Amino acid sequence: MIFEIRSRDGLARSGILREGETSLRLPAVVDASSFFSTSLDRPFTNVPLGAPQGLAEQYLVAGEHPTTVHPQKPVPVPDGDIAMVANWHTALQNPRQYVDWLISLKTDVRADTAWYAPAAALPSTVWMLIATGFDLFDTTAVDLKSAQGIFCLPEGEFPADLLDQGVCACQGCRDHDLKVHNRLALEAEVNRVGVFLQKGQLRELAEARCRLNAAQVSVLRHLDNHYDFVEQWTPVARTATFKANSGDSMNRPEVKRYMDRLLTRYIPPSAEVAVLLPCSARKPYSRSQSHRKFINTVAGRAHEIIITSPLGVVPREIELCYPAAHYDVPVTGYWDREEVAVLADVLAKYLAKHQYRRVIAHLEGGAMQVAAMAADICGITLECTVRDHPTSGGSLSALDAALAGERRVRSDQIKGMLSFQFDADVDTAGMQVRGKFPRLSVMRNRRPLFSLDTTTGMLRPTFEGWSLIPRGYRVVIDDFVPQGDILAPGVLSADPVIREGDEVLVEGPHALATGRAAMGAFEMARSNHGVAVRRRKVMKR
Amino acid sequence: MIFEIRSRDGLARSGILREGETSLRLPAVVDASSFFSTSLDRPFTNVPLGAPQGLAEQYLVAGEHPTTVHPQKPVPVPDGDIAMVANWHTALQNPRQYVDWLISLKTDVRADTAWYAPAAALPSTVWMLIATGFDLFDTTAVDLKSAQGIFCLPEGEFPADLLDQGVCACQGCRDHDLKVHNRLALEAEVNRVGVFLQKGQLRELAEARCRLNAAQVSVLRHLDNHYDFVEQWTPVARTATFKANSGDSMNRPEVKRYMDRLLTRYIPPSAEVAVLLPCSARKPYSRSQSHRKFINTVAGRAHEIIITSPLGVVPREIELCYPAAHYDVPVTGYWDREEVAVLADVLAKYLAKHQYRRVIAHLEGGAMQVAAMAADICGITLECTVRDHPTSGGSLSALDAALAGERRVRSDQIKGMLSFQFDADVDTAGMQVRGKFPRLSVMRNRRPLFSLDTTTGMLRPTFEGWSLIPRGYRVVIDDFVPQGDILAPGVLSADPVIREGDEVLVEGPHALATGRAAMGAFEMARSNHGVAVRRRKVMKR
Amino acid sequence: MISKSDEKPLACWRGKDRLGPEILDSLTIIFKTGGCSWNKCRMCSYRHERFGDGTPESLAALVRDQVNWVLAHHPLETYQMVKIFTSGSFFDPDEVPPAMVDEVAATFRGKVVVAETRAEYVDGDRISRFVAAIDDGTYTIPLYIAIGLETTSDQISDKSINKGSTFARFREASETARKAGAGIKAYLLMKPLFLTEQEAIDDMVRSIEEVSPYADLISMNPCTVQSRTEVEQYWKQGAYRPPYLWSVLKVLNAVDRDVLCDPVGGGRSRGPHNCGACDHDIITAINEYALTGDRELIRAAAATDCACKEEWEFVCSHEQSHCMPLTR
Amino acid sequence: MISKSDEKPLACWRGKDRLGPEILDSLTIIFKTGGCSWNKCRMCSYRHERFGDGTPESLAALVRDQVNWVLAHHPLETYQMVKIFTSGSFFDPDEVPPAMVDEVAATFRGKVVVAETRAEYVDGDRISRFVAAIDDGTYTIPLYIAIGLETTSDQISDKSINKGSTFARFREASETARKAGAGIKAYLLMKPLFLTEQEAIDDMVRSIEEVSPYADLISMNPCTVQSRTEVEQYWKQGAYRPPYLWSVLKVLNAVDRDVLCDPVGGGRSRGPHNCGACDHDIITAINEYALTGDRELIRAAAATDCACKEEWEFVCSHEQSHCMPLTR
Repeated sequence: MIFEIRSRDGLARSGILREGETSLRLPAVVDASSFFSTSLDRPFTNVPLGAPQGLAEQYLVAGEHPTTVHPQKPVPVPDGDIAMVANWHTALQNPRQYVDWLISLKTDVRADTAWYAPAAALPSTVWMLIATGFDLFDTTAVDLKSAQGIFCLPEGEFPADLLDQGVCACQGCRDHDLKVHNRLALEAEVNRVGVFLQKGQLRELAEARCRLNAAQVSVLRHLDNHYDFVEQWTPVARTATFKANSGDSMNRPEVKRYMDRLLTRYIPPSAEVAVLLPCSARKPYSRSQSHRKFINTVAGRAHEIIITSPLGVVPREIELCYPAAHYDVPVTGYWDREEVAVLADVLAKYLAKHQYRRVIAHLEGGAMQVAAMAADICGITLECTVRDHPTSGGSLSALDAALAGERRVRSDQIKGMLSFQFDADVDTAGMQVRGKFPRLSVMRNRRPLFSLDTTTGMLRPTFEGWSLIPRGYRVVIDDFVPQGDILAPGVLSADPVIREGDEVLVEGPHALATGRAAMGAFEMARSNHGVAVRRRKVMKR
Repeated sequence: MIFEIRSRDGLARSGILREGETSLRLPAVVDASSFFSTSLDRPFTNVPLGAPQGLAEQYLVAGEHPTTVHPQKPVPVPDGDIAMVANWHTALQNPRQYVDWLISLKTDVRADTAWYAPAAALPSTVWMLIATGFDLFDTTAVDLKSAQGIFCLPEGEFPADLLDQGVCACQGCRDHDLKVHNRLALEAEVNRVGVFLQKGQLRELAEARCRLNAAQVSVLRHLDNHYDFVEQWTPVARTATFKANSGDSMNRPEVKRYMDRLLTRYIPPSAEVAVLLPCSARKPYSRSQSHRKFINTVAGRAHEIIITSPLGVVPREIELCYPAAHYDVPVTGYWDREEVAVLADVLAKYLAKHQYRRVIAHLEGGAMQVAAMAADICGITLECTVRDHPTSGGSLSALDAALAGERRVRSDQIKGMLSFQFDADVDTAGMQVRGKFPRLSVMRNRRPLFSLDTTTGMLRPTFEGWSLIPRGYRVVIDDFVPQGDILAPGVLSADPVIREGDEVLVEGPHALATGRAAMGAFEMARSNHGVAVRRRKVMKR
Repeated sequence: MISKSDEKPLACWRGKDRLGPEILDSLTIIFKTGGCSWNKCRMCSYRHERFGDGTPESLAALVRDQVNWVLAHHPLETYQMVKIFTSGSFFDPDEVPPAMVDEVAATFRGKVVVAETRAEYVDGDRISRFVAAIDDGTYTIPLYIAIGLETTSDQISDKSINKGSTFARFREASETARKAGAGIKAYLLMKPLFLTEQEAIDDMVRSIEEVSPYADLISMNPCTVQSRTEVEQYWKQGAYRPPYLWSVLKVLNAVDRDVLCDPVGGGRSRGPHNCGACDHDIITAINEYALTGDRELIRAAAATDCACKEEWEFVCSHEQSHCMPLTR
Repeated sequence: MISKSDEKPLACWRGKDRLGPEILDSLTIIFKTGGCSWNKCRMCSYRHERFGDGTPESLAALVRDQVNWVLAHHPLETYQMVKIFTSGSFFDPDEVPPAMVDEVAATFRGKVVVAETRAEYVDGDRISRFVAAIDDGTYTIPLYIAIGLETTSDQISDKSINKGSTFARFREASETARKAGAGIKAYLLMKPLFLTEQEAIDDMVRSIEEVSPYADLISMNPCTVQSRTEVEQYWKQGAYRPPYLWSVLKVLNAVDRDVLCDPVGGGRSRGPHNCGACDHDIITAINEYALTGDRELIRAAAATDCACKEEWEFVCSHEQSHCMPLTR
């Protein structure tokens, strides 16, 4: 069986499981006894997930298909086989172990293997299973609930009399057949999760679904705490809105990665004066009415830096970069203390790294608190220019007055974006930005270097563009000339920093190609199947 | 039409709408044109919700049924009529106004009126409508979505091709009929919300559902900020688990009320030493293994106070009181700064009000941070007795040693609970607690005074028990002897502090009765129908 | 001698207008004036446009400067029709000093003038005098008095527009103007506040029919959300939606008479719009119809299909006054 | 003279036990000893019970003191049967000094003694000597050697229990004991770790059949989760569930032979349990059966119905070794 992964969202995957002529869209629920025939009939083979390495090594059966994997025993899953995480249903109530075991398994098992979690899937749990990289499920758990007289919904388990309360319109409910209902509910939920997965909003769904189960909240939070692990699986950009609708949104790997790149990669323009500005509901900020006023008032006399939650600090140059142009938050006017402290920490680090002669805080409310706390931390003095409301005439006049006599900053959006995206310090002298914002392309001497993908905020380099980025984001292939997309087995090595969605340069002895990574470097190294890079242009050499 | 409210959860209600022989279980979706016949055919009568008072007064049609209510114009809804909040569908995108308008309307309109929100209900919005006190819906909004080719789910609106993706198992999906699917999805969601309402866990559902829509999160938060308003509608206790599964759980009115009563009502035993203890997953705490160790070690030599999230401070005496014995939280070990600051504030206020000679913090982690911050605020010094883990031998020995020589505290659970529940300072001398924990009853001279409702943690006074509570929690009736439950129109006045679930004393010139409030005082004063007090015992006088 | 002035009109642009079978080059001028005396219409953003210090002298100078600016920038020989708007009423003596009205008339003698005013300022003498001043015999009707009637329903006029006028007054004005030798152009407003889509359609169809005997030209303006208006406040709250272009087509199709229509802001969320996919083609058809009077264009546009048509049909049949707008 | 001692046994209690047709008053004693020499069974919590300083002298004194405590608290004339357990093997000379074994024998002369030991300590001489010491002719078989065989499957014994013994060794011990005049009581453990419910049932049915020729008494213990055991660790992780009481009934019903069974901890989550609703009645039936041998009680209990029976049937038919337990 080959698992062709078609789309990913974090650890979650969807795709086609193919064996000969038959194929199955994953994630899916199957009848295990018919799908696996008798190959799961393995009496006296139980080894709990928590069993120590010795027991696991002594008693785990090798050579059977599907292959049983275990956190304590790295089992190589043969190409074409499915990995079965036996007993995974017992992990659901142990959030810390769930995550530890998962990390151990996901690090060991080949990335393009389909994962089967037997007896674990209920309508209320399957979102978490899919979100943590499981693909194949059976009906055992729901059938058990039916035997127990329990009615299953994504919202949890209920007494069977819900069958008569009109909470579901399925065939089972109409026929008063609990077993049919429970199976249909599971299938519908798997497919519903699949829709969010394909939209790139599985995290949003997860932040909703988990609220009815404390253990699921804990799994989510523990996993977020393993940033180095989850970040590898997290795409570098998405086209979907990034909904930061709970306190947990702040701990998304995308947010931490943004902050990390801001602080370690981003190169600001040379400026002595910074002006801190509030965010706007409309993204990119500069298209909002308020920012048009700010931009007109600042008139280039300071480096514009937006203070926002949950990202913290968004310099104007990278306002198009994911997720700065993509996030949406509930607005109530209150920034909680956790939020303020986390964001102030980022701003303080930013201001410590990039020292401005003056920092003007044209802010109010929570953003002002953030700035004040950051100023405290790094011992600088803010100049405050907001009178009543940042966009009021008085405030704008004060801002204008504060900037009187300051020199124009040579803004360099391209340098900022390139540094953020590629960790490269590119000399942008002579580059020209063409097109109507935000549909920009960058030229030098009339030759195109970069174009902007407006949906993701990523710069796409041409070959000439790549020549300006000295290192990184390279995928090395063997001595062939790619005729189409570059497949995982064709990749000899890949810069470990590459994530799904990254712009990459494919390099081989006979060809160069530009393209976009369809999977992360981690996955390229651990896959025998699937597109590694969606090729854009190829050049023999 | 009479709306018999059967159960409540916050602003939400469920019950039976009765007209003559026909009845309808609310909340419900109806076909407006058949349900209301032509009575909604009112051309040229539109008055937007945001219209100023003048316009509303000039153009709102009076005397039609259902009665149109408007935030700017208090319209008396005749008994037997439905209140229609016209144009409410436009409120959904204006969270602040949603809440302001709602408060205005809910304060004006009689409490036992059924509320109709025309054209507002979608599977994704109806939870919020129900949770904010709407009862009756129509199919207009879903039918519009069908006309627009939009597929509706509780999770949001999607392209119609979801009809083929197995995300739902309803008749509409099987017949590829979008209109049927959308209507069934709405009905199922209404009934599903109804299940949570009746379980007393609508808030838990709300905290889940809202995460896919920033405006809904904002509504939830704005409403929580109007504590005085929502608290009136919030039952004083529930039998269901109180799931504190998101940051927003901390702002539930139940939590604020708990903190408020702790600080204003609760009377601790006379003690010079307080020991702050960690909470336990098992509730009540004293049934957990860890607390049995703490209790044995403390051996009565200090006042035991549990530090916990989200309640902050739970003195041992009120560990049975709602929601101290009812909450459940995800455990990760991390307490965020908002949590720590809010809880430290409560603890600081508690310690400022009740001054102990010594405060021993037998805590670790987040709870220790809370204690340390509170100690800072009120300028006291903590003694810390935890070595590695609170239940380790070393820690318990240190606690034991710290308490060496301290006098036994005369614990007084009944005084504590009575003060918390009834805001009364009762002399408990001579009272005896009988029964096996937590099935307690309180006697004096062999006569029963109070018994404990173990599911809610409420004390139920006998008539003799009531005689010890000098004031408050009285419901005044006219000169009849209640033959059964006391109905709302029979209530002359009620102590404004009474909430649903409260133990009350019914007083009339001819009778006394004990019972439990089935609605809050606010609602008793504004209802013509429904049970106000579920009578327990009655006594002529 | 015409002195160049920096005092520009609020706006001034060139265009083409149909007058009967002819297509004329036109100049539209919006003069800064003292401002509308009524100044209470819910959809009107011009009410913020008030100029001068309140003295007739300053107003006169203001208008004269603007006329001079027009003459300097738009040579008289390049257009045959002049459409004059102010923030209120051109014939309101408090807004435009009578001397300046005379001066404008003299300036544009020999052209067709369309001048906007509220009905109450249609005074027989004033109009006769203006007609006399501009009439050089080129046109049978050299002056059209444009009146924003908006609707023939006094009820809608009152509630939805707060127009402060009535259909009866319009009819009187029409009679007065015609007696004075002027024509009447009636402006109708499609879908003011507080109307369902269907009520708006019905209102326009009825208004066009009812106004026909009293108007030489009828122009229907689909409502657009202007800044700083009451309409805008409601629109921001989701309590107002401009008309669908389908509705505009439906009205134009439903009436027998030739109706001018310029869907200003068409296709945008603040203007008359459909779903965005079909808007462009429909607007093109309406604009072309406005110039050619070819009603087949309207019929064809109304017969095209689009995914949003079902939505519009649903809105027309299901939107009720107590609960609207159903869409944005 | 018997001196009173404060050294109590680990536990000591009175009860009634059936021996063939008779019901005897019994005294069960769990002696503190040097502790089990094997000490590796996954379900055993006694392995933490190790006393004395390791010298045979201290052990001897320890046991003697406990015997004295027993005599002081439980007059010999009040019971006919003595059931002796230690934390390991009563006949392990490293655990209980042989001199003390002799002393115990002398003390309980004339009674039926059941003494537990691992099979490897069943030494012909030792057993003969003990039998001789207690036998006063009252009982045909005055000593029963109780051996925790647990299962006749060496595979399960190894993996699920880590017993460190085999069925063959048990059979040898049985032969040795019988030759020495003692009877054999076989303890079987129902549902040790790593078995599905059905595997556990099958294991017990087979074990009872296979052990029958070698055992005079068979006692089946449904597994209970003891503190500080490997089983407890797995149980806390949800990786172990004690057997259903339905399963216990099924085994008792399935075998022809009389099997003793005391469902310790029955009805609790750590012991053999069903759903909580039916547990009490079933436990009562099993206990009564243990005393009366009336198999009809078991048949009747197994035939009762409860909402949880369908769950149990599902578990029996669907739980698979790679994925269990399905319930808690």
